[in-house]
Amino acid sequence: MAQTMTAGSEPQVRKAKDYRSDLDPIWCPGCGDFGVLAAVSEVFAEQQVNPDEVVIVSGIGCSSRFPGFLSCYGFHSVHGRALPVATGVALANPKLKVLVVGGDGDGLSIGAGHFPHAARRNVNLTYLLLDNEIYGLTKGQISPTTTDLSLARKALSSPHGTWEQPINPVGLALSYGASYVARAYSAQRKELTSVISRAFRHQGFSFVQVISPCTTFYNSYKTMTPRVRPIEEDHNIHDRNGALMLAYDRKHVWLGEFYRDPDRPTLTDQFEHLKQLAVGGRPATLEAVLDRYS
Amino acid sequence: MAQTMTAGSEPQVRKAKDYRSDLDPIWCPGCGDFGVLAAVSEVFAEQQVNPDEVVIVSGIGCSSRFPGFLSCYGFHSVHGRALPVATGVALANPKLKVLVVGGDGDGLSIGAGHFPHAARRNVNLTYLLLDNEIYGLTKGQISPTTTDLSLARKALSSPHGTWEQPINPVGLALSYGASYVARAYSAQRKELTSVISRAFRHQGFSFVQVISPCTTFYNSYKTMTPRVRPIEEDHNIHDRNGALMLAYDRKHVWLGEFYRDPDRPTLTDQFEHLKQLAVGGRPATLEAVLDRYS
Amino acid sequence: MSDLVVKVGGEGGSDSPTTAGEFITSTAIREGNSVFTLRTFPAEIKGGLATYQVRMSDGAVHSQGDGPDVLCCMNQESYDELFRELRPDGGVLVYDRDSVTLDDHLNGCVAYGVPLSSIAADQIKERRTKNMVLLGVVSALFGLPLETLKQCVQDKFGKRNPDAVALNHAAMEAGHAWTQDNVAKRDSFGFTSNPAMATVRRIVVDGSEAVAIGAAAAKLDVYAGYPITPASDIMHWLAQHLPRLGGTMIQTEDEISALGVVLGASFAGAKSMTATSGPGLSLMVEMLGLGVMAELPAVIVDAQRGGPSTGLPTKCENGDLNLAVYGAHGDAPKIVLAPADIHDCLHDTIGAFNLAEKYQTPVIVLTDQSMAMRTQAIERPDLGAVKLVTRKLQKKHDPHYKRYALTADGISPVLLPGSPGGPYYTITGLSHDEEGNPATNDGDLGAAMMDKRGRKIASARFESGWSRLFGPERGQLGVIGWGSLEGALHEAVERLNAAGTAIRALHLRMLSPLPVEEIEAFAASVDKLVVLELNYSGQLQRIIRAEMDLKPGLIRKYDGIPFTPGEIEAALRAEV
Amino acid sequence: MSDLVVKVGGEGGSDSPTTAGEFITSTAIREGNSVFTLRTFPAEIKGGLATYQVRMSDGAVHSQGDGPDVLCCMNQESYDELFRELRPDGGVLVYDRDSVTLDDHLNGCVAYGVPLSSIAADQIKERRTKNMVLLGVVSALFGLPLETLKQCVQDKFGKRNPDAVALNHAAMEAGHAWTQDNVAKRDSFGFTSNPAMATVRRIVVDGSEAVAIGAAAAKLDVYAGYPITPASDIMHWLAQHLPRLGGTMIQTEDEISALGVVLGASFAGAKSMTATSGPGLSLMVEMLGLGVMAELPAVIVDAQRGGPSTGLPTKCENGDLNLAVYGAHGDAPKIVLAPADIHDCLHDTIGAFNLAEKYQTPVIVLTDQSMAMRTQAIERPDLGAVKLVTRKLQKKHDPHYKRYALTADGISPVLLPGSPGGPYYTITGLSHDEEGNPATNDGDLGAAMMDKRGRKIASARFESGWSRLFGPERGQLGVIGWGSLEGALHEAVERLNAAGTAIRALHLRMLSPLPVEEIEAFAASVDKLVVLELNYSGQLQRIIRAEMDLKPGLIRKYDGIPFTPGEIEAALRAEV
Ligand SMILES: Cc1ncc(C[n+]2csc(CCOP(=O)(O)OP(=O)(O)O)c2C)c(N)n1
Ligand SMILES: Cc1ncc(C[n+]2csc(CCOP(=O)(O)OP(=O)(O)O)c2C)c(N)n1
Ligand code: SF4
Ligand code: SF4
Ligand SMILES: [Mg+2]
Ligand SMILES: [Mg+2]
Repeated sequence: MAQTMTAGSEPQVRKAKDYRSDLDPIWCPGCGDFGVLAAVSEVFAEQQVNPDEVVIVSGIGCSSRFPGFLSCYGFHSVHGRALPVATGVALANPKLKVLVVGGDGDGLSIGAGHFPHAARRNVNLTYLLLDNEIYGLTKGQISPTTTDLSLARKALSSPHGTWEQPINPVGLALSYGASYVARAYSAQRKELTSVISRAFRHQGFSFVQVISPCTTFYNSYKTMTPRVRPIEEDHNIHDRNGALMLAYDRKHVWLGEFYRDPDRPTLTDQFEHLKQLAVGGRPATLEAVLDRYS
Repeated sequence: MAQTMTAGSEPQVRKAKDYRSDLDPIWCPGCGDFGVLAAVSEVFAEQQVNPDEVVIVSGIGCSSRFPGFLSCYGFHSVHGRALPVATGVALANPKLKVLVVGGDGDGLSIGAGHFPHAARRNVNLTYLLLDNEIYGLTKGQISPTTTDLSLARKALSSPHGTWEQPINPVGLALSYGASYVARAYSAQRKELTSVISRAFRHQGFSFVQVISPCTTFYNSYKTMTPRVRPIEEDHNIHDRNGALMLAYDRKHVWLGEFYRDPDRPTLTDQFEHLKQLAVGGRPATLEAVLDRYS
Repeated sequence: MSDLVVKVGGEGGSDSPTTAGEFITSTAIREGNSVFTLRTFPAEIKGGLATYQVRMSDGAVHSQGDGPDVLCCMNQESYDELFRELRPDGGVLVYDRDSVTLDDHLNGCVAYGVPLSSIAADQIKERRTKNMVLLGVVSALFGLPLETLKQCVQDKFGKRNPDAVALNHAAMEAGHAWTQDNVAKRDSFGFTSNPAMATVRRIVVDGSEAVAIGAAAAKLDVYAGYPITPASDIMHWLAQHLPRLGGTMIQTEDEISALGVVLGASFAGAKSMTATSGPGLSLMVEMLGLGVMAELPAVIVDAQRGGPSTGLPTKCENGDLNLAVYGAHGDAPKIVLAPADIHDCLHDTIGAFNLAEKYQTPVIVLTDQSMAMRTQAIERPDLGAVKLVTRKLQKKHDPHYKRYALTADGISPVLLPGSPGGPYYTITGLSHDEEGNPATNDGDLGAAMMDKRGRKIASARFESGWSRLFGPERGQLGVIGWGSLEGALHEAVERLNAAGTAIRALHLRMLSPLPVEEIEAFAASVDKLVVLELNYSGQLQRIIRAEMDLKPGLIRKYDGIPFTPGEIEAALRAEV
Repeated sequence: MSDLVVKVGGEGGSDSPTTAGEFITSTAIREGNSVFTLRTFPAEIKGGLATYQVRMSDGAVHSQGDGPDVLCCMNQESYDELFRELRPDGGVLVYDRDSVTLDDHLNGCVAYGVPLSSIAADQIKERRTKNMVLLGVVSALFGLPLETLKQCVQDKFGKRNPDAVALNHAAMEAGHAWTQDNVAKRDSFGFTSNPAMATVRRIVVDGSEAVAIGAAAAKLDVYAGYPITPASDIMHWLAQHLPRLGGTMIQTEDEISALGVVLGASFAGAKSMTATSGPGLSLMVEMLGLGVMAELPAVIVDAQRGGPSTGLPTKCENGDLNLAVYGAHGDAPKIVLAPADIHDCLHDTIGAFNLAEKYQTPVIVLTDQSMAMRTQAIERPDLGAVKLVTRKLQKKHDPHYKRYALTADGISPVLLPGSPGGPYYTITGLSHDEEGNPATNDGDLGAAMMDKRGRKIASARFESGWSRLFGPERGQLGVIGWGSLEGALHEAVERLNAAGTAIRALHLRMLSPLPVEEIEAFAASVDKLVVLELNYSGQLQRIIRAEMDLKPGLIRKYDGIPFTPGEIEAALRAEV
């Protein structure tokens, strides 16, 4: 998708479609991921993001094909490892804005060990977990978020059903200490766009669970739509315990912003601080360090 | 530690020391893990556990040397993988009682991806996480549970301190859907023994965070003792959200039982059920299955 | 002897060429033909170009054949992409004249344009039956019995969906009638039934089903796996059937966990297995080393696809041999097998369990994408005759028992956890003494244990039945092959020998330990030696060179597509 | 030329033999000696047998030497375990007569019993100064200057803890005085200073520090690692110093994450590195394949220990070569280096970064436990003279730019993320086209990309300076070695040539790609060829056999303990 924005002759105002690459998404008709792609392009346009400075990192899955469909830099890595790779990008060049996109299998199954650590380190990135409650790319096996048993029974790997208790991604993000936590639904484009926009502006680790149904293997639009509900206005967004209770509420699937801590230092802050602290005014040199070994 | 209990001539009543092997623990003097070893032997004696039927599984770390010090079957596997291995043992032979012992690095760092899944599947095993907030065996680097910054600064890998937010193992276990969750302290042997005893009797995935200080690299006895406090009598042990609030309480480190759900079916139940269901009265044979392919 | 290769191409999806190919295949099988199929998939979940090639013969077939005799194009893309594969000397093109515009140059092929789309849309009122219309056309043109085709449709959908059956039957009949009415046959291809063969007891399975059935026949207790193309279908089969047969299948959170579960289950005495593809095998490497060190039986199936990294996930390569043989830090010898066809997929899986138990070791079984997704009719296995091996057990209580006793053959009896009275032991990935206790300060003992494991695995090279020979007693050229290319190699060797060139082939199905004595004997029977492989670096060739005093040449292919017999024939001809 | 090997053994812990050994080492270095040390560790964190061997010479030393000339036993266990190592022809035993009971048979050794424990307890009133008392004794017996010893102690503890300095000085003096008063020297060993050498600018570092310093000299930006013995010390050094030098060190949650961070950082343009040992390398295998496929520069240091599995974590083996070369499913050629001594650890790490950048590839650097934990005085690097290579960059905006352009040498210029105006691209582990877009249906393109990566790596074999030759122009025997055994090999070759046997040695530090032309030339200069390795299966020997028309023999050792020169000498003698 080598789309060029000729240097020096960029359009004055970039539109959402200017952020799309030449590559056509390989997704099935109706796939929820189209909505997310549209929302992200809109957010980029709204914030007039400079594509030079954006890196999108993903793992493997239908949703993980995301980076190639946008016109900025991207790294489509291996299954489950988007967060470590993205952490490396963020550490190497703090000027880059890092967006991570991946599936529920990618992030909560094979990648489950990285999520807590990226969150508690407050790596400066936005993580969109495109949750379709199924493994799309490998043709529909159950995933750690699969909840609807009647759908699960149709999955090739669980013809007799499953008793495994599903994971609540928002609950986990909160337990892990993510500094921004939200949930959105690809069927509600306006709210989705607004949540992603705020997540992308957040300094630190921002997490958005995007309910993004797989129309081919686990079409949950019908069952999901009546369950979702916007978080009430009076929810205190700085109260992590309150957010946890909302996440674990059994009646509704709440949509919107659960939690935000804008003040927590990011991993980048920490390392920049260390560099300052270590230098302590005078520039350190390797020669000076070697003197100790002489 | 090939300690034999001559078949047919076992002692009528097994004492705690009968459960110890000939191998001397390699732990440093004062290491918290000694207390856990003593407590487990006492629990075995109290419950008159048949050592033939016990398998202890561990990963790698000081704490993971645990299995060899007891006189029953054991599998000292690789770093971070105790839970998958233990799941295999539990699935292969549901008659075996499976105990998993490991460190905070083993279980929450490299093994962090397995914990949620063993918990939500409700694998029939007891998991003792010996939390010393440090990597003992590799000589004291910070771990995901390291909280005390002044101690962390002494660690070789964090001489300038760390800003990473520590993980709360009890909070995680609850978020993951563990059906039994408790916390104990190796300095309080009686309470420790009683908690492990109840965990070991629980059907399903029982999790105990045992605060077990490393006297060599992160001696937290002094700072920990004033912070711990037994959970109040009126705590409702069946209320998961209440347990979460207790876990995330910032004032105290609460000790005791946080949560118990004795009724949730275990992974073994599920698979035994599947076998019954699939057989549906008549024994299934491979010949009958092959008929479909003829 | 009839021998007909038909290829169908079109858009992956509901009127898919795959379904058409499958019905041609099952019809040919019922008519007593041997078949060999080859499928390709688009990267897209829906849409994109999908193809299904089937070779049918009333005699034996070993490979997919060379280019198709008959090419059926259901849309423009399939014509654009596939036409160059059609055999130039009078091949037949069948195409949907509603959607395909032909080039000017037909290269002497016979082309039949049929309004597939409009028949489906106008007569049947269901666009998605286009593939069924095509089946009717194929039936009319080449004599594939329409009744059998219809019966196959009936058997597939009948119970669940009688309406679909009626619709599909009508579409087939419409295609058949249109062809009889409008097409004058101008080619010489035809299908022949083989009634004798039709009575032999066969099962129709793909390589994934064959592996799963083999595992079930070996009395698999615990399967643990993580989905990955092209291995997932093994898991799907077991999810469906294993509980009925008393076993347990668990989908784990990743491949590390899958092999962890397998090793834990094996420790507790179960027969256990996992299946994956390259990326998963890469992740399992540390666990593999543990399995070797702790001497635990385990079967790991690797359905190879194109590498490295995510590579070519829907294509075929035999490039994971190095990782299977050398994977794990330190020296960790294990057994590596490679079935060569669908029949092997079933029987070699049984063999893998037997070797794992006998030698107390992880056994890696290398299949590949082409076998995993290829349907074939194979002899129905005689389950009563299957011989199963169980690991050497310590059954009686013996106070002097040692889990890792240093025996002459390197195999130490196992006291299973749960055995009364012990002596209890803990196994470990650390270097250990005979009882299993860590012995990390005793280097001599560590070396003795390394020797034990080494000689144990090395002795497995004398197991018989893990290779096949083709061709005359002596050859100008000897070819050593492995993996799914055997059929094409076999056919090429037959053709060359028929043409007067003496060529022998040795096809190996056990690659570690390497059967050096057998290879030596083979090498002695030929003037020149070459290894044939479906990978870039010649992985088996390198291993043979490393272990033996032989310097065979190399013929390789690494574009993700299996060898055709013609390609091998040409390459071998160039060697003599 | 003086040449003295002293070994100290005792209980690991606060009065540790390790500290004593370290002070002997630093004193010898200050006195202008060359040193070569060897340490062993108990499995226990505290307690257990620890040993420290140091060889000192006013000339050059290449290895730890054969058995010790002087053995100092601080407790009974050390005497029981180590006495058999003492050279039988007049070796010297120094022992704590308060705690060690001698056997009847001293095998002609000279034994000096000293009341180490009671001097420490009674005179110094601090039991833990026993090791310092021992230093005084050694000083008095063998002429190691007491003042320099004291100065070393002063420099180590002075700033932080003047009381400790006073106490330790007192203990040393007490030991020295007791020996002068009570011992009549009956042996001929002695230490000689080399004032000329003492003025050369040297740094005293172990292999871990050398690697870390090398990385810093190469301008490492991002280090990510997970603790593991014996690699952690690299991370510890960088944790301390890297921020001061403008870089970032992060301790990740596991090794997969560590290499993930490294590849992500590299993509963003950083020089990045991780260090691990065997189990960690096993876990990194999938990520390694991604690095190769995506063509990302990265340095992966593997401080090898005894394998397989958890194996012998505190012992030495060079057994991870197979995994380094063949690790990853599919064919994933990369560069593999192996420094042979502490000097190399520093300079070859710089070289690793240069090769990684130049060839846009992961480079694996195989060090080992013996080097990681061995202190040596090496020439202070001239940082101004260090030459650094940066990956070929696309600097100007070019609308036709392609990230994976199929160039003749296989190296495609890199446009770094952040570059204005693109052309933007996404890299992937899938088989891709020149722009980086997935191209999973195009097998020919996949093969072309495989060729590109293959020829790129293969061309690195012509890089110079990655081997060393010893011995005469022609040899009856040629030895090829790799890894930390070079010093012992060098010494053995010198001895044998001195004894009239013509032996040449080629020590390789680049193992992949294999410098085949260089090895061929070497092979042509000798009558017979043998490979010398510290592993079970002869991993380099197998690779040479696989890639070349050579059939070298094999000399190997796999008990966790490095070769001594004497062992190699004997083995080589048996070959000629
Ligand atoms: C190591 C490894 N294991 C397995 C796979 C196969 N695989 C590809 S995508 C995927 C899961 C896809 O599910 P999810 O992450 O939820 O993404 P979705 O396709 O649903 O968007 C799996 C198992 C792989 N590519 N690599
Ligand atoms: C794959 C792998 N990586 C790293 C190591 C090194 N290692 C051994 S134990 C350990 C951590 C120990 O910490 P913890 O699990 O908390 O146990 P503790 O020693 O504190 O009881 C590490 C990193 C290893 N053995 N294997
Ligand atoms: S399979 Fe499901 S998740 Fe994948 S592209 Fe299709 S609809 Fe989307
Ligand atoms: S290092 Fe710490 S955790 Fe390990 S044995 Fe010693 S005190 Fe215990
Ligand atoms: Mg998904
Ligand atoms: Mg710990």
